[in-house]
Amino acid sequence: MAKLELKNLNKTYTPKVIPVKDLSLSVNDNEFLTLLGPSGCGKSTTLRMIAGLEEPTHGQILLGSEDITFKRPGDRNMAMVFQSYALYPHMSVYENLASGLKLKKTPRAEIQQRVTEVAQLLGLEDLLHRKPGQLSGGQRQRVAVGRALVRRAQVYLLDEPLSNLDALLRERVRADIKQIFAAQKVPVVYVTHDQTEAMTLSTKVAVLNNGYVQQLDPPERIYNNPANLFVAGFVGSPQMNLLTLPCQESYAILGDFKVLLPDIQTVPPQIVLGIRPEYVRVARPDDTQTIQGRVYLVENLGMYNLVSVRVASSDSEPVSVRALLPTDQNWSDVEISLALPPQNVHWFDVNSGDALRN
Amino acid sequence: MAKLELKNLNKTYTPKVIPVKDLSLSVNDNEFLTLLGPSGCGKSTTLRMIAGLEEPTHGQILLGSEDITFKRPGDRNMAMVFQSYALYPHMSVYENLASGLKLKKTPRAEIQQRVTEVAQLLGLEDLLHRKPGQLSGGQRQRVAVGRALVRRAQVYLLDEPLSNLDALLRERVRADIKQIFAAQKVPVVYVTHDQTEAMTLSTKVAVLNNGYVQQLDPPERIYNNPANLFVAGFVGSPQMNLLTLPCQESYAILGDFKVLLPDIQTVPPQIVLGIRPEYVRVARPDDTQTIQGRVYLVENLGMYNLVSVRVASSDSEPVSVRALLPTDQNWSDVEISLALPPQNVHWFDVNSGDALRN
Amino acid sequence: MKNILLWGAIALVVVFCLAPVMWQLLTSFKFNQDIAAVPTVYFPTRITLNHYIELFNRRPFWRYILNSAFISIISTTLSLALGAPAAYALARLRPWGSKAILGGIFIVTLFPGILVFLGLLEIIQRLHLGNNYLALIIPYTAINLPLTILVLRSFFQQLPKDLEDAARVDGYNTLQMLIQILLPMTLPALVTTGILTFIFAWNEFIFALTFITREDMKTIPVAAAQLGGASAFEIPYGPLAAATIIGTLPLVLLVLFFQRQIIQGLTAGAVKG
Amino acid sequence: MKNILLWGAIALVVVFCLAPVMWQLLTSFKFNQDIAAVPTVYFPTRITLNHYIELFNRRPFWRYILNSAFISIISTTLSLALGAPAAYALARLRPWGSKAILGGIFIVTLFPGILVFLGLLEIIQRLHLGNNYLALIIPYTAINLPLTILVLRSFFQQLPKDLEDAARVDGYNTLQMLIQILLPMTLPALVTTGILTFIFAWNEFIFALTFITREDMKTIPVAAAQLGGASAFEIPYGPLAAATIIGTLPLVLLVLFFQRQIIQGLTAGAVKG
Repeated sequence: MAKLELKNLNKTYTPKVIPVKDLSLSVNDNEFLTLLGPSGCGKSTTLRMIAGLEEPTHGQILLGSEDITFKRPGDRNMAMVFQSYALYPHMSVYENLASGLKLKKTPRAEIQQRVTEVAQLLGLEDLLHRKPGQLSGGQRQRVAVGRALVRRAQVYLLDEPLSNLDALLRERVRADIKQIFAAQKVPVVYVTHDQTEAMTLSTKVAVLNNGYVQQLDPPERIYNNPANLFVAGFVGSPQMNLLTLPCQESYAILGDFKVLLPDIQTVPPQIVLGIRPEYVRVARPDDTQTIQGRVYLVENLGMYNLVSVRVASSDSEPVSVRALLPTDQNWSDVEISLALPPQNVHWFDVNSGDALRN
Repeated sequence: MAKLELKNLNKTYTPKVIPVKDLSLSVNDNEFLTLLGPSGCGKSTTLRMIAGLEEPTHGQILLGSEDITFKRPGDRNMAMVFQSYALYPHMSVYENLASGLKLKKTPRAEIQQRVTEVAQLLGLEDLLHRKPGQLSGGQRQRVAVGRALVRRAQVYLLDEPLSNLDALLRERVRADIKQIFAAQKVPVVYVTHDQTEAMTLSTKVAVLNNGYVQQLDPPERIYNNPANLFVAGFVGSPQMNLLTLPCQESYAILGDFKVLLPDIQTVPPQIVLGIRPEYVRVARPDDTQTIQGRVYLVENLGMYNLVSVRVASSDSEPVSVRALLPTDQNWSDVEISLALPPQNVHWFDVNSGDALRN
Repeated sequence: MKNILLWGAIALVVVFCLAPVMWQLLTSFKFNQDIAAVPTVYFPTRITLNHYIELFNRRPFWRYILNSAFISIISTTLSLALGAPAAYALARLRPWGSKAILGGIFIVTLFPGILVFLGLLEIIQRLHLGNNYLALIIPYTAINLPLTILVLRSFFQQLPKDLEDAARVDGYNTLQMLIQILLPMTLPALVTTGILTFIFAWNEFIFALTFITREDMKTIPVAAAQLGGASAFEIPYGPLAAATIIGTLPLVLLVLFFQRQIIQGLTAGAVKG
Repeated sequence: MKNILLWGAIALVVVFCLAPVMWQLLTSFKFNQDIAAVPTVYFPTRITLNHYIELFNRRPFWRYILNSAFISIISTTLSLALGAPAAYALARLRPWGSKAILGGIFIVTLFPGILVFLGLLEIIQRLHLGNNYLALIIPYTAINLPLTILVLRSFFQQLPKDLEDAARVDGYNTLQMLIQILLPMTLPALVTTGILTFIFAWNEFIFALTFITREDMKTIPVAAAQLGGASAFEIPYGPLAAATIIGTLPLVLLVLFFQRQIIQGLTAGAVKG
């Protein structure tokens, strides 16, 4: 059991293609770290460097106190689950599970015992003699997880293992994966572009963009205290309202309304206001910070309606705000007054995109 | 402008492969009908029959009062957006948009004017001379929508047009599509496996499974009054709790607790209880219908925690219930008391799966 | 280390393949003394164009080139025109018998050309097709059809079905669809298989030698091989090499001209919507 | 209507391809009188095995078959052993020069075999390789390498890269990975290209005719074509047809034996994880 540490990792293919620029983080035993980001953010490259499938251009990878930066993948005692599952198509499920152990010259009886154990855990007992081609998507996914588990690795790496499953199955497998890997008590690194997976599974999320870590925090902090515009916009569904507004004295001008700026030293000419749709609510008489506008689009999300409101403005360019409102009322084309609770409003610098904290 | 009607459609490939068994529905002007279902439910085959790309084995397709069942696709004046976009790779965006009009011998000036109009609406003005290969996924999607719009068709057909976009883009394009097609004021038929798309876009949803319509209703009713177990389980995220419980007199037995059955004539030996996680809440003193249990899994969804609770039971087989609870408290491993508000509980017949209504 | 090994393998293979070609090219520019010299002169220090000039002076070499071109073009066109619809049918209709038909086509490629050829010889004689271009065009087409069908079929299978559906919804009829939508996308595959057929027809020797005896109807390979002429014991290496190069030049030009299509055709899955 | 047209096209092509083959098969069982009969007897009413019996009695036909088999097997093995690593390198390493190398390989296929052959003849003579199996094995290998590389490369490109990564994480070293993971998946492609090479080597005529003159080293096509023997004016159609059928039979058996792999190899994208 050991701690996995990445120090200033960089991967440069050509001077123009640098998927990972400078990345440092660490994962302890019992920690489930998710690398979250859009395609091309460097998350998969990072995972492949940890696995040893790519060599970093600069930087170090440490496991415990050992430098494993240039160790061969087979010697790292890490197990990986691939997005495509990458099951060996000509081997039965049993052989797929056993292949890694056989190579390590594990005694035959132990292989059998460990495979049986994992097969029981994942409900694969009846499939052991099938070929991967005869399995459904969900079953293949379990075999892929099983092939990793049977290795009893020091670190588990998972590369978007849920992306080929349909929505309902994904919800169920997500819960299973969380429980299974929590029981392993070793570092787990998980790669995904799906913010829901990242939020639900992880003890720690690293949001990546453009080769850099944008924020490394537990999921609650990622959601409630996004470090910058990118994180704020990427995490959360429906997406956070992000409005670029002009400032006047200590107010930001939102249509015909004013929103009090936080306590910052110099008031910039422009500022970005962020508020999640679920915190925008119909104004009550005692609300201080309210805006008015007309609903132009209602999207039924079942639990809520996602209501898009065009804020009343004497200005030429209209601003629109989205709010999650209850479904017990018909909102279409209604004139509405919304409250923006100050404690839920985030402020970001227009140029750097960084969150402004008072 | 006309009404599209399907009457007892059936498509039989072989006696064992019958993707569409018996399907009747109608779509009026200004209606946005979504065919929603898992893969293999017959939704795409239905759409292809409407477009004329497949011929039904039995049944009729009417447009207005005209029987178009065996009309050639090109003569139906319908426009279709394909999942893969299906843009002609060797033609520029302009030529892609214009191709349908050219075939109809539309005057050149009119083609130019209509293409320009659509390009403006979709923000494609600067891309007209590019080839599809040089466009991003989102741009291709817009060209595909544009190619349909430029036709000014009598019916628009859309086959999972959002499935190749990433999550954030999908949210935005979804809103655009809703507004654009609402402005066309003609019947729109949309196919998807994503229940969020179906809920947000449609005025009417047809949930399909196994070649039959399971429920045909507005989104609110689909969500709040699912007609059967399949619809209840398929629509809504997180998925509805569906628990098969034994009955005793007028109660269903949930672990060590009793839930009052609805007013049905004969009490069956078993019954399925359904309740959406968002309606399960922490019990208040005045709640009558409560259960107790221990939390074994907490999944952070940002806005909420999805908490899985193992209900206290003297029985061997534990029952688990999932609830959406606020994030302001740490729920892990807590002993908890939950309320199941009677007005939000659905009951289903164990054998037929149909909802029991009193 | 691994890369070095792999590159080594590539280099070996390339040399193995290219060596005879380079040898011919060098020989065609050598003086006769250098050709005959012992020890062998690998890279000549002085070059001459005499072999090429002789070729056109002594023989109607232009005529040979035209003959070859005519026969090759016609049989290429025929085998594409016959093979493409058959391949499309096999790829799209997926008939129950498609595997059987494929198998049959494959079996046909098994028969030794030289022996089937003797059967053909008989037919040619009965139909009095000797010294007729048809005597070459028909067998060349027949021999290339199986490969054409196999290659085009796998290309058609890669074309997304949605494109055809989109075209039909847009109002294209079958012919318009084939010509305006499918043909432009199939071009690389057609060009690639067409060029393979063309190369075969251009280079074929035995049929051309046997069925065509009139001097003014001979094709390049036959004409080149018969350069020896008067004395059978003294092989005219120089003119022979020059004829080889000239005979190959049109093919090289053809390939260079269509190189973009060929690379697309060779790179599977090049068609993206 | 459309279907009828397409099926018509397929039928036409099949007949066009199969007719000469069927003709040979029927002729090999006909009595000599029926073969010579005018008007032509298409379907014989009586059959004989005499032509086959004669073949083995008069000539060492078993020996020819063994010669052909030996040469074909060795050159097939060689071209796979050389071609597969090169194709793998081209497919996986995607070096900057890969297009250039592919182009070069393609250009090589342009050169007319018959003319390059004359260059080879010289080499063979200098190295005293006449009447040596190597004189056939080397050119057969060289001629088939380009196609082998092109076909295998496109197959390797289709193999999911993830499988190799998974194998490396599982602890396979490169050799184990190649043999235990990649080879079983590449089998269909290897078999298909191997069989194509084998067929070429088995059926090749000119090289075999020229480089091998010793009776006990001849290959099937040469032996069959030389059946005429004594009188050049009377073609022995019956024995010739019988020789054709016997010469082709091993290939047919080979294809039938490997048919599952061949169908997989011909059907692109057959490998699914």
